Amino acid sequence: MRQAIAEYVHDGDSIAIEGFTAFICFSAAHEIIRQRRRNLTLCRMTPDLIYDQMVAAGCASKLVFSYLGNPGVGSLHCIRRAVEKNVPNPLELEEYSHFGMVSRYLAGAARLPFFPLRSYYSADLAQANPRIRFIQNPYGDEQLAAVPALNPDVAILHAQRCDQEGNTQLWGLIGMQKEVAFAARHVIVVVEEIVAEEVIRSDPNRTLIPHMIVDAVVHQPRGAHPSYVQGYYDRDNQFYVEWDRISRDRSAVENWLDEWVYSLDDGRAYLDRLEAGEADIWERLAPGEAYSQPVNYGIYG
Amino acid sequence: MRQAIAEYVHDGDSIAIEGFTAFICFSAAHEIIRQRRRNLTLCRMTPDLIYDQMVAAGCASKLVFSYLGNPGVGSLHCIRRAVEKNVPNPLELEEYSHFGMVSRYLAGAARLPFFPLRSYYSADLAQANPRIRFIQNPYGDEQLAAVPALNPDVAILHAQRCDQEGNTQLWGLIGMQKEVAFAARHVIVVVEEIVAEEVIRSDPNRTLIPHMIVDAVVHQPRGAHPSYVQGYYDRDNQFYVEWDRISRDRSAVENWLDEWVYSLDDGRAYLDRLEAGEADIWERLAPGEAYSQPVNYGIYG
Amino acid sequence: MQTYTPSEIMITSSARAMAGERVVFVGVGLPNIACNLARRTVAPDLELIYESGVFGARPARLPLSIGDAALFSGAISACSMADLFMNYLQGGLIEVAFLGAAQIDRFGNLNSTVIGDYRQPKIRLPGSGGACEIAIHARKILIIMPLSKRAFVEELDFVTSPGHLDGQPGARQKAGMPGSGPQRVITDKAIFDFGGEIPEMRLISVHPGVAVEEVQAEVSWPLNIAPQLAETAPPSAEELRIIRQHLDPARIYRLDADKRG
Amino acid sequence: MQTYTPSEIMITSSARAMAGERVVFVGVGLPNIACNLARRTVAPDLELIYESGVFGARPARLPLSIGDAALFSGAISACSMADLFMNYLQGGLIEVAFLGAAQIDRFGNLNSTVIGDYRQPKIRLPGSGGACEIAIHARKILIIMPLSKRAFVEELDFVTSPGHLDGQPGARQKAGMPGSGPQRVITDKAIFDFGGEIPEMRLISVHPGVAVEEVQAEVSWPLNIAPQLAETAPPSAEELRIIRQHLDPARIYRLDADKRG
Repeated sequence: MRQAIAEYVHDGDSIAIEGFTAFICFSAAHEIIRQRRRNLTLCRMTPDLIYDQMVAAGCASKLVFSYLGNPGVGSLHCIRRAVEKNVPNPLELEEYSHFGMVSRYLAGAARLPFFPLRSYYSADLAQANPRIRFIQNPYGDEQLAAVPALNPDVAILHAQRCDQEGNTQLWGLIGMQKEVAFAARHVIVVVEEIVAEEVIRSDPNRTLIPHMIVDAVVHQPRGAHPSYVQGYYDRDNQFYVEWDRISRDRSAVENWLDEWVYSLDDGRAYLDRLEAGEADIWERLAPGEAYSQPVNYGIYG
Repeated sequence: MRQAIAEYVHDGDSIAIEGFTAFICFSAAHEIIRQRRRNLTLCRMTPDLIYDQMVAAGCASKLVFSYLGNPGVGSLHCIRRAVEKNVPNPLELEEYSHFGMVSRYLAGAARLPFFPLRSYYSADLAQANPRIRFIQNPYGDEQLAAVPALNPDVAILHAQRCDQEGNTQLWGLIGMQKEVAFAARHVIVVVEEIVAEEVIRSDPNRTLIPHMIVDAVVHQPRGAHPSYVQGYYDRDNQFYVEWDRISRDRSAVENWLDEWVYSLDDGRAYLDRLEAGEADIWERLAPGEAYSQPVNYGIYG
Repeated sequence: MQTYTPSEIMITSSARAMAGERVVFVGVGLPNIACNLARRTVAPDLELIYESGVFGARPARLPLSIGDAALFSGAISACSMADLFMNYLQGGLIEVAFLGAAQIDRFGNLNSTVIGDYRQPKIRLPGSGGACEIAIHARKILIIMPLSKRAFVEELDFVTSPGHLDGQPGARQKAGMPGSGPQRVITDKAIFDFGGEIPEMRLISVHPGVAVEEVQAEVSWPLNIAPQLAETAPPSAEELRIIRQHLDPARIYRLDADKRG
Repeated sequence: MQTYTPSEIMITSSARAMAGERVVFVGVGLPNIACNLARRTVAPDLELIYESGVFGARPARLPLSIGDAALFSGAISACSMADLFMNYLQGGLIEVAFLGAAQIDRFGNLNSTVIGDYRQPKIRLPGSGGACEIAIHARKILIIMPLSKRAFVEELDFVTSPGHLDGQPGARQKAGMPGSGPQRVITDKAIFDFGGEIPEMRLISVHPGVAVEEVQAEVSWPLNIAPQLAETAPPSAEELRIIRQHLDPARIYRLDADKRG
């Protein structure tokens, strides 16, 4: 992870660590904080705790997003402090709806300059964000909204498994992971398991991110904690609730960052610290087993 | 099948029996021929043998397509006779490229009036087909092509399995089955197996066609013969080659239609006849077993 | 008659408003409980779709968020968010959806973006998420919000989700919106529809024990009151049993709502 | 030196033109064999992508069509055709692709749609399929066609797949096409590039035993001949061994092509 971040994430880059509620790669965010990147444009539909932490750490100068919340809990206090009070630094906002962000990633993946959608009629978002435009339907007299392609410099995507080459499979809440990967200039895939190519080949329809767009593969089990990975671990909701408390107070946030990010070497040290605080944390978050029924692809030849 | 076709396919309708090389629902086409539907607009990226037969039977007045060929074999002689010689009746052509047809289905599924693509620059297709238009990129000075949404009256889609409600899973060459289903006003799903809901629930990411858009479920094992269904049977390439011979001669085609369609009651009779001619046909086309490795969705709660 | 909390009557009123519906777009919290109640009572075929891309969920616990892992394990279908927004929502498959907001005006327009100026906000709220397109595309919108003068305002600070716009009949269609907009506003004190001559919020029902004046006190504009103002039917014993025993036994959402309400 | 057939030298010439390439968009027949040969010789990292949505295929037999079931079982990835055309092809991931056609002009524009008038064709050909966008988006195009005066024409009856348009340098970029267009035309008698002052077909190599006059006899315009005209290196023993023993032992495609050539 250290090497992948050092190589691909530079000051001033636009990055997307995506994953809607699930697959949120906190271990990559912590490494970026540790490497003290600055002036990043952070793209994410739901900034969630991960960008709240990065904004608090001073990594970001801009946020491109569609929903600012701690899902199921409340506000993102660090981002609100930046927006409402310029603390620790001013934060520019570029705001869309979810469908707008989805459309931006779709356009980015397909190398279309824009994507059309039926939205923003009479809503103030199009006034607030001049990058939302309107186009004429060439087959009728109505207007459609358009949003521009989003092609982040780097996408960091967490998943269940890939092979050595980076052919990546994920299941559960697949969200926009595929489109974000195709849209980005560089892709870092972080996985729970690196598996044999034969595992990938046994189910080619599940391969959502192909190796030819993957620049780096990082094996970082539990690297999405406190978010979840379907079939591997549950969301650590205690932390989501605790962050609501921590994040209200700037110095508490700074202490937290010292304790859980700056003073630790890497993702392994983070897990050690977690386990030192709660020996049975992985039992608490263990999901049990519910396996898909296999399908037959057949042998032809 | 008889009831589904009688209820949903009417003279003058536009229909899409899709499936790229795989999942081509010949049993539905034969039922439509048997019910002597007329003036249909037949939509398919690759008309293949299935529309060659329907055109020969006089069901169609128009073809919406992107590639006219017997894949890996040669020409579609019946369609060529209709286009070149108006036999058995004139056939209007509305022609796109594959990407154009894909884009039309995407727009249809998303209820967008059109879909933008980077294509048709300096190609004659845009002159030949005035429904291909050009639009201005609202973020730059380039032009993009646009194709209009395609929303067939009826889509007939073959798949491996669904549950009683019509929640449908498919794997292998998934092509455009999902988009066509969402684009159509009515959807008939034809499957190899109707399985318990629990089978579907064991792997929700594989459900591509949801029950709420399915109007009729038909259980018609081997109903895609002579095309193939991944993991169930192989393409009957002998027939693809034989059709090249039959279809060159109009009366041979009429005899074939009499023998294999009009004189038979239904898809079961077709299989009986196939098996009478070649007892071990299903052994010849049997694919063997190559199962996907199961994935764990976990139990949360 | 059993006693019940304000959030419980919001839940039962919302559930009843879904009688006969088949496809609902749902978030967590009260709407989720209301939908599950509707499925067990007035809308047995009701299908819950979450914007995280899942339907036919059979969660073994009350979901903590709309992306909860429990919604995916054992669901009927889990698709990408592109499919969800393009093919389900914009595709017109969503019959009814719930929205809430920080502010609402008399025409059912909603603000969940900022209090104050957009560039220099007093309070930065979450923003649209899926709300803007849900408001545009779902065939019917049900709004659940506790009644309060701070929320029921003359003019929104920001229009996040369009309702009936300026209240001109046909304004939504003219603007190109496929859905028919807000149908009900369900609060902890009363219920409103938009069924008058113009699509303006209209008081149709007050909850038992609530006076019209109490409602007016929490609304910034002069109330439009339906000719036949009703009293909301209270939660039935059966509804309360389902909510309390099955849908929210730990009182996660009801407690929360009651504190706010 | 071993004897070889015209289709075999087309295969080996095509394979060699792919030295060092990584991602090729491929159809069935000769291009498929050429790509598999390239992977075993000059392009070990070559990834074959089929428009049916599959890559990393490991077919247990020679595929009968680009949608053959054998391509899917055991492949690395199988995606929808929307993903294939939008994200792989239009997305710019395809480095090299093969095309053929019924007619080609001197600028590498291709016709696979009709002979005669579009509305009243003498011969109705298959049409574009994926060819139009492959020609626009793949970074490089290799064309495989047997040489014949009927095919190498002054003017196309229909432009299905744009090549170098009217031959003006920069015409493709001006028209908005991301790919650099045709790089080679590989025939059964000779090889052409487009490397002269203008992107016009230029004879760079004749196959062993073929005279320039024989080439000119099958081309409708006066040949542009490269200053250093080479003789095509014949298939090596190792290349022939791989083709004959591994890639097409049943001579399915070589026979067919030889009959046509």
